[in-house]
Amino acid sequence: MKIGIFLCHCGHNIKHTVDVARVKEYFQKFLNVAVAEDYPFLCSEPGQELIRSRTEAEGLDRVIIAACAPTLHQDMFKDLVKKGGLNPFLLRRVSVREHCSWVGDDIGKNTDKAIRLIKAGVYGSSHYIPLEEKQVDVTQSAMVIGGGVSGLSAALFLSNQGMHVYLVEKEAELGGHVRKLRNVWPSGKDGSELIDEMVETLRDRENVEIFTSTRMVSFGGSFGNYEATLETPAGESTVKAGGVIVAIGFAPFDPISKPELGYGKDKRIVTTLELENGLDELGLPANPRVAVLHCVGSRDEQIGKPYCSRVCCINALRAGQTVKEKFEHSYVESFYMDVRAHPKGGEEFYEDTQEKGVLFTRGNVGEIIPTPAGVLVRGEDTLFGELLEREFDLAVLSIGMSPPKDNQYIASLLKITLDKDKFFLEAHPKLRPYDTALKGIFIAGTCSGPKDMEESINHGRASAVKLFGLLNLGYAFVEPFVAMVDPKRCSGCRACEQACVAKAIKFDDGERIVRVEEAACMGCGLCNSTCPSSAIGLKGHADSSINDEVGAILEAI
Amino acid sequence: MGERYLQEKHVLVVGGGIGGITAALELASCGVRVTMLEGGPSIGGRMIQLDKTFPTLDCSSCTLTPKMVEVALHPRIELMTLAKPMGIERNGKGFSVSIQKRPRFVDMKKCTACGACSGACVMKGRLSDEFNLRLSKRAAIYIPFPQAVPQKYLVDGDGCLFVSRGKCKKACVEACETRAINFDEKEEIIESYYDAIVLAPGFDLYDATEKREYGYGSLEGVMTGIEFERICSVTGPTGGEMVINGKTPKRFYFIQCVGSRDRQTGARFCSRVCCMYTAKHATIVRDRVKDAEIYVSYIDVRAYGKNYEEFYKSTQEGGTYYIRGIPGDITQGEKGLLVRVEDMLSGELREIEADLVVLATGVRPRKDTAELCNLLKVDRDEYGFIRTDSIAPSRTSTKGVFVCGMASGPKDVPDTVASGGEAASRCLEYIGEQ
Amino acid sequence: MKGKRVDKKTIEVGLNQFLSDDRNLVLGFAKEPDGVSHRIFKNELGPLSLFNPYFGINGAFFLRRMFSKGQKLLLLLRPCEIRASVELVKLTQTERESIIAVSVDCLGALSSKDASDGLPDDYKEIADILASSEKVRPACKTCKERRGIVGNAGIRVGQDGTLWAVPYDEKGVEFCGLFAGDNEELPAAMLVGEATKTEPFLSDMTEFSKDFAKCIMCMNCRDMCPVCFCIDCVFNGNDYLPKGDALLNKIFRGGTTSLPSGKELFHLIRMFHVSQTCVGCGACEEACPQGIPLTKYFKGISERLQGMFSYTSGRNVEEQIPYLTFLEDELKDAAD
Amino acid sequence: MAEEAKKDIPEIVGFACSFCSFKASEMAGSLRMKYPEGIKIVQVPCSSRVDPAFVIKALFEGADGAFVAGCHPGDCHFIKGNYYTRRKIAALKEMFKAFSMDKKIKLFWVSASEARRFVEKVEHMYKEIKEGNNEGKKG
Repeated sequence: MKIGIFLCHCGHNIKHTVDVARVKEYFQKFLNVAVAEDYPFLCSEPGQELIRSRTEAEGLDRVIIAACAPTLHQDMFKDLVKKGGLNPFLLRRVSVREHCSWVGDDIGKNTDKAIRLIKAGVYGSSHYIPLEEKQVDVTQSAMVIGGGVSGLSAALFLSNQGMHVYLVEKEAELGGHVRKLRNVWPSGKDGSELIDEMVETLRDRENVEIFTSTRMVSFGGSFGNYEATLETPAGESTVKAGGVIVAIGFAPFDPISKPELGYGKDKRIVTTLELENGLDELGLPANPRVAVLHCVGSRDEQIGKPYCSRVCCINALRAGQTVKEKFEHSYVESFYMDVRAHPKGGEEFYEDTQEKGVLFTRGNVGEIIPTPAGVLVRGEDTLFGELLEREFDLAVLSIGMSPPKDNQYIASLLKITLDKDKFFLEAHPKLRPYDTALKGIFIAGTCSGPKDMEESINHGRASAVKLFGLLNLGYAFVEPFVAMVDPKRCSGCRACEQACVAKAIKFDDGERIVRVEEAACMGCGLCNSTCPSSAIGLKGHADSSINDEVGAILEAI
Repeated sequence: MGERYLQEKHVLVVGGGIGGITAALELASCGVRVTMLEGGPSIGGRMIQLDKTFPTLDCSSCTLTPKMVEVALHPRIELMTLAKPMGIERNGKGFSVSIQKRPRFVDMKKCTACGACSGACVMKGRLSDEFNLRLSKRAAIYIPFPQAVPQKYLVDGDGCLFVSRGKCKKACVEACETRAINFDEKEEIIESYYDAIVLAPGFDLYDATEKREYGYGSLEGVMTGIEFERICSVTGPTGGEMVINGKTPKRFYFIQCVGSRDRQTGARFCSRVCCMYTAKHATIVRDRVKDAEIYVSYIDVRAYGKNYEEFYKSTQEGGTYYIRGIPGDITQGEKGLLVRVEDMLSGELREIEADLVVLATGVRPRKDTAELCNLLKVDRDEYGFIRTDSIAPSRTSTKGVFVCGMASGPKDVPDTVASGGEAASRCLEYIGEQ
Repeated sequence: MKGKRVDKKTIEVGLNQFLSDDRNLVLGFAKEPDGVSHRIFKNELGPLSLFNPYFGINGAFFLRRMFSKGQKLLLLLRPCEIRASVELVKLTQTERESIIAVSVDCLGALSSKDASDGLPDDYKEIADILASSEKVRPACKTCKERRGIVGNAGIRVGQDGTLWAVPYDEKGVEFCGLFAGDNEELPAAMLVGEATKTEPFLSDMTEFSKDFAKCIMCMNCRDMCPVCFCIDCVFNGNDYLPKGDALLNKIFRGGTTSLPSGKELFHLIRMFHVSQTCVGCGACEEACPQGIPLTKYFKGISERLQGMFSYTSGRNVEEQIPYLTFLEDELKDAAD
Repeated sequence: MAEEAKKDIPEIVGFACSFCSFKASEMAGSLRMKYPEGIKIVQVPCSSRVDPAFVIKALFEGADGAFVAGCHPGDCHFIKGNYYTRRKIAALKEMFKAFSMDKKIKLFWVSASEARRFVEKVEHMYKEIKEGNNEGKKG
């Protein structure tokens, strides 16, 4: 082995508190070290040239750069050793500045520490293997599960970009919940028109295959090459897709599970949607008295729905306005906890609703009792702390969003996770809100939690862009630092497979060992530390490498 | 498909906050060339100023810094800091843009971010640090914050004696071993053609001095939410110690909806983030200050996002008193600040003493959004946010110009991220048509 | 709980009926002229020893990498052996489908080193011999679960000496179907009851060094451990226990070392590896030529570590091994 | 447990994840925070890469203490890795507790911006071990 060590002074930054001459001298005599040089600024042009030329001239097979933190200038140094004829993954960075010269003042002790850190780099890198950024072919097609507004948005974008799209919907008709809305807030447009426009565009595209009344029955493969079996009315069909967008939406909260509200027992107790779509058929008197209840099936820990459903306040406001518009002299009272009119234009809409004469009472409605004269709304006024009991001609329930019915089924097929409320769990709540732990599988729209239409469209399209970015080249780069199985040593205990977060490990039934789907592997190394015999290892971070680094730190200078 | 034709396309992203970063990274990963303009010296936007983010209380720089670095290293993204568009002309389906690039006075290739210059600067500790909202001091040559991207120092032209007055011994130049400091650097104008533009200029916060009754700027102990955020932050002026004017406050009063849902301040709209960031602040105080008394004044608590309601509940259960009602005024009392508020739940008028009052100031369009929109002939709404269509949430009134993030209206981080992705998707469709 | 009242005869008849199918096998103990040992019976039941105070090897050891090709294997073993087999099922080291695991109430055992040829097979005599002998295995003295309540079914003994076949799941029902009779309510008290709780294991390095001073690193303890299933152990390579050149290199780099080196390393790392799967059977101690009290350490540590996750190895095949899963809301004070 | 006499300067080996804790240690450097030179850090991609065997080996090859540092639970760059770390290292600590050596192993959650927290944690550990070593000497 021919090792080259380049020590940077970083001007005074390292040199001031580390005796660079002593370090250099120490390593000049070190086994296998062919080059030990120091230089004021390795990142400067002459410094770069020094590394490149010495690497080339000496035919170094390891280069240790002892300078600043490893992320700084990493690409530049990698490029240099590559130009010098060395595989860039045989480069080792040692952070002498951030981890030694800047954190201690004693030159003697710092120099010892620097020697140990560099030695750790030498020992650790001796176990490195040349690596390459591999490419794997990916299928340039996507499967979108769920034909609601989110799924349609995703399909529209992907097909526009030339990807083959399989759109799978379990119902006979595309459009999801938006299709049922006659008046989509805030635009006031007809939901079915919006949907029809999207569906027609999709139907016109040759690269879109729509499967309605279809259920997915099996799912396998890994990133870039997923495979699903669909049960269509025309029989079974197998599709291959590079990635999947799950957009299976939500299930409206069923108010029957709150029997005290009397829904289903009396025609005068309806949901907001029923009100919007059938106000005329309700047979209300000329000046009706209408109660609107917010948060039915939301913010209710007793029924296991502690979350806010995000859209029902606006729906409730709209219900109030709808009644007021038709019956100018109606009496409309809204019972709320907080009015969450947060969407753009929502607050103005709330003010507007108040101006139109809808009364807002901060209260908890405990029960609704149908009587011959009307429906009796009983509860507590939480603003004044008194009991309330009022009679209305109609009670409108603004129901929340519950997790989609197929959540468990899809989650177990795709091996993705549900959150505590049984919506799908995102990879990161903020920066990866529509990703899952599995590469190439996204969750868009309300299936990961309540959202309004605009947010669902954003989600659908944003996840589609991400998927397109992963697949658009027809191949994907595989990180070189992935797990690797030694088939001779693997006992096939499947412990790594159980633990793997990215589900990148698959069991080979025939050989009784596991295999790594490199394209799906995140490179965390959890499998490696889970395997008792380290038969699965993480490239670039082998057990021997880490153990030797520790050894170097602890051994005598 | 894909790569071949997209490689030639070039998109301009204006703004380097989380919205712009998301849009730029998505576009670049789809094969487009991207130029990102950032007016300030580092990307990261508002989010990087935050200590923690709700509702998980995870550290904002942990999640954002890798993204910032990704932007800097991405082969298809060109990052220009201290730069803004000066003139924009439609040119076919795209735009000819002239970009003004202010001098940094530091050669980015040579700077090693060692900080020797800053230590030598005669103005050291004498200029207000904008990143910490003027709560701390810096030198005239400085790095805006430790995780800044690019990791390079810069000279503040107004603060530097040599740049502003032409007189200084230039100790920084001597201190710099790589000779990276170059006072001859001049402002540059760069002309370029872009196939589409994504606007992500972000937002400003309501100027709380306008709300005189709260005494912000005149009463000691009244600060804004973002200032409090810096106080909490480990990279902030106090290093994360909850110390204000040398003392750790014990009685905290948070006021929500300052400059939101308030016609008098010209904003009827809800700012969407203040309820939750207040709950976050209350939780942080509860964690760090023993026996703290914490009050929150509110109109409605809008905890609408995923796990937000649960976070609000746990904040309440952790011992934060929520008072429904917004205070009328704040005055200096004998033993601290006096907050007068009508508690709408009990109907009584209360006077509550506090050591620190934090105003949850609402969101405003960035001041330079108007200028930017005029250049592009993009419509804005009555508040100055960029007008969009709820069916195509990033589409503006000008073809080929898309918007994401707070510029089109208040959004929290996940919504901003999704809107960044959506803007990228519309942008790709637009440039694909050409 | 319900079960079928059986006796030695009905068991024999039932098992012979089971073995009449060519593909079926029974793994249990056989009483041989030279003593008791494990045996796999085919076609017909030989000298089955249902009860005996003998422990040499943990029977689950034989199941490692046993994947049937349509055969069915009925296990009639001690609870600790059945528990080890359950852990091996979890680790895909043996097949779940083809195994019917029946745990037999256990009164404890003598070490194979101390067992004489004439071991009794009646539970009363066994109880007597164990009560009078000081050589009851340490593992048995501190056994946490002697009751035949693990696996698919159990053979339990009533206080009056009655035998009961008790099913725990569908496969167990199938097993009990081999015997005539109806299900009856089990007596309230059985001969073998719940073990008393022991104090958590506590030791220190001085004690450990003293106990392991005699270790010759033969690694028999590992080789005979039923749950140490790796085909190629990490200690075979040079990473943890350098040998030959690697050892010399290490000495040149780091200085002197006493040989055999890495005793603590070997035992402590192995202790962690089996910490969740160890059933405390004491097979390691049985295998140790030096008489090191391995059970004390391995069993003590594993009980302590399993307790953190309310896990008991081999109790339930559906329970996941704790290191392979997690709860978001747990171990709040794990970090310092 | 080195056979040689206890050193005055404790050697502490830390395993720190690339995305949070190692970043925090880098930042501690950039901010010129000081901590004892006996503390040395090995970079791992994720705290879940740390095999408890590494920690055991470090301790038996002469380290006076070892720590594993990762992102706060829920913040893992690899989504769930640190939850596994938490289980394994908690168990390892419990094992060492049984041998009355629990002070030698620590688990820290340090996010990328928490340079100060990083320094506080390692300094505290260092002090504790140093005091322990000195007591051992006296006794």
